[in-house]
Amino acid sequence: MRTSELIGCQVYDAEGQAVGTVHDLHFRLRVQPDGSQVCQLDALECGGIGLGHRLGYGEHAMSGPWPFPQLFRYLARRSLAVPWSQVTAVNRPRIAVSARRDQLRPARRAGK
Amino acid sequence: MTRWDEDEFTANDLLLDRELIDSRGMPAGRVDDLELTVPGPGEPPVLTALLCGPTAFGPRLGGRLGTWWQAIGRRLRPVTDSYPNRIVVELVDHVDRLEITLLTPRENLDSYRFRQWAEEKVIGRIPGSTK
Amino acid sequence: MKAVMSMMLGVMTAIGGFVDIGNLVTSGITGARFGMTLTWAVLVGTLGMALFAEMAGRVTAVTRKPIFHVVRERLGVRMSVVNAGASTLLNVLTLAAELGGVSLVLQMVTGISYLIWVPLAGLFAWLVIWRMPFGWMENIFGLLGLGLIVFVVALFRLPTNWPAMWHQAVNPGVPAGQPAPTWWFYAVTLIGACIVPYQVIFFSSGGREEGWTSKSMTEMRVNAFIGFPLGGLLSLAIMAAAVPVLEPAGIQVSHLNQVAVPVAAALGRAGLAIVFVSFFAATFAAAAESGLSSGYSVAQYMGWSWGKRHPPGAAARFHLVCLASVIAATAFTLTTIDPVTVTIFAVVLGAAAVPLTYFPIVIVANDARLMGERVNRRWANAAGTFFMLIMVVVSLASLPLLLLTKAGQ
Amino acid sequence: MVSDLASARLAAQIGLRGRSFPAFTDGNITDAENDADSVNSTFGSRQPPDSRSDALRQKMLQALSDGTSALTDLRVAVRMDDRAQVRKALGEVGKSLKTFNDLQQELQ
Repeated sequence: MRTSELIGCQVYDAEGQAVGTVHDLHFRLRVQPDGSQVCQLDALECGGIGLGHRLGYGEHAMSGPWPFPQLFRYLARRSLAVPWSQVTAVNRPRIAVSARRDQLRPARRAGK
Repeated sequence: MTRWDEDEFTANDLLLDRELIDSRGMPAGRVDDLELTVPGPGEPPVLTALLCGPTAFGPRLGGRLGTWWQAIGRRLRPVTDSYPNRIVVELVDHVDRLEITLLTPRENLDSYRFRQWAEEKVIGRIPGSTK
Repeated sequence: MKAVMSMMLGVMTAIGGFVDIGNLVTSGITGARFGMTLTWAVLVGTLGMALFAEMAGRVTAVTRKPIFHVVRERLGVRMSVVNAGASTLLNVLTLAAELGGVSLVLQMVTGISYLIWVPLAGLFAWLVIWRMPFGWMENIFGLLGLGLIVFVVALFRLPTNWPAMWHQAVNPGVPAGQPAPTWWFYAVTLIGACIVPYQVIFFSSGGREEGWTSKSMTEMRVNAFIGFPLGGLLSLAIMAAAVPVLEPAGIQVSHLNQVAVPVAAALGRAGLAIVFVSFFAATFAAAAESGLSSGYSVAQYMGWSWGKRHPPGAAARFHLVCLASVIAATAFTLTTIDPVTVTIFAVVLGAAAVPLTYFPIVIVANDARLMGERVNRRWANAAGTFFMLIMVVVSLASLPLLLLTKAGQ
Repeated sequence: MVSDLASARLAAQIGLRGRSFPAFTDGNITDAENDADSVNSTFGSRQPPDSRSDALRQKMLQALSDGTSALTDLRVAVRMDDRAQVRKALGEVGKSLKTFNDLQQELQ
């Protein structure tokens, strides 16, 4: 599987409601029982517009210049994180998840 | 083992479109796509390789330009296999916010046909190309 | 002592390198037609260039990433293909204008048609790209370009009406009898001639070629904040020299050699000879730089090895792009299309394209995780945002004005 | 056209005073001549709307063709490096400039 097969897909929740478009993939490093390390796909970040995140405005390390932080944080406010464990089917361009839209957390960085 | 500067990150933050630097400090391409593999049933996919070259770049670009690029890339491949150049994660030395360094010189990677063609057929034939 | 000398050299080459065919043509035209009423446009353009270059240079020095690395990493593969493509086409158009300029200078000197010189100019520009060490290229042509100071000298020998020119400069407005859209159009061309995308691409990629690090910050800032504004002053001198000589006679500049006439009137053959050398150096250096910049943009976007610090064989695809650009630009200039017209189009389209590269640089300069303590300070952001608003307005106005005024007729 | 005539005149005057190189003077005058020539042919191909403007057009055409030939004379004289001829041609260019200035006032 490649990232290009996931990024850009439409995500639909358990009730068939659209959650958003996948704009980024969230990874986490895990140490295996045998001591080796893997880089695991943790969640899909979905939302209307991924540009703000792309430019780095999801995080608070980005401070200026006016009006970009405000603008992009506003655009990214609906970004949601879909945990991979809740993904039930990937059929590009559709991804189905088992959770309901209102059960999903906001994408990690927007809230931090 | 690969050294990661962060243990939680996103593809756009650290991986996609980053520059690859080989063990001698030479640019070795950009990360055009990532290869994820599901290790076993029910387990989440893990990163197994960085993908480079036109057949990885084309689909990411999308649209007609992407298809076109991919088609050229396929023509330039030595074999009919259209799978992009893979750099397995084991070859990655260090990943930080600036760049990705590799454990091997770029000559050991699957070479790009276009680079070879440019080196051997065009630039290499002009006097003074090797200083 | 050595450090001071090298800094002086840097400033002098930055001054000489600032002026290219765009500045020569637009300053000459506007001085003869509008007096000093467009001084503000050169000031805006020069300050913008200094800010933009400083930011790009700082990002490159700290992150070791020149401009198109930053563009692709920040904007992603899809959005940045537009930037890289547009910038490369623009570089080729600029290269065509510069090659036309080099050839026109040779025509001025020899009287032999510029078309004969175009292929030779292309060939030599390519040879410089191919073999000449980076530092030589910058220093030789930058220093020869400093000869443009004769325009300043000429101003003191001409019947210059300083108070009247000062009055025009500080009270800008459309001169009587001139159409307002045309005045605004030329304001855009002057801004575009000062902030040329290829110069920023070249400045930041050149920083990598010369191995800038965070320690090179002072040198880089001196170049951007002293060298470029002094270069802008030379542009103003070219504009001002046209005022006492060409404007009263009702001469409208439409050829490059008319720009040199005020110096001949003031200083005679010696002055004219210096003008020839400095025009040649300014346009020729710009030709090599814009050719290199095409290679820089494409290679950085694609992640190919690039630059003059490698032997050409080790950066083959980069040199292939440079070579293709030189060939395309030479062929374009050989179509006998008027180089002055090409120049006008190149600077206007360049002005329109500035936000494409400026925007990502501002963003990265604000990223504390990459920039550390070198992140944009408040003043840099205030100036940067203000300037971005100006460039967005310029960018939006440029194409309508180009069509409305039929390229400044 | 006024600009072309003035530009050529200025270049020739600077050349006469020995403050310029022959190729440079020649280049300036040749450019002016070429530009004047193209103004001439563009104007000649326009159709006048009525008879009053036709009279004006005739006058204009005459002035344009006089100006262009004055420029040609000037260029030839400069190329031959004949100072007396250059001065004479400069006189013609000056006259032509005056005609255009008068015409301009008439139009206003």
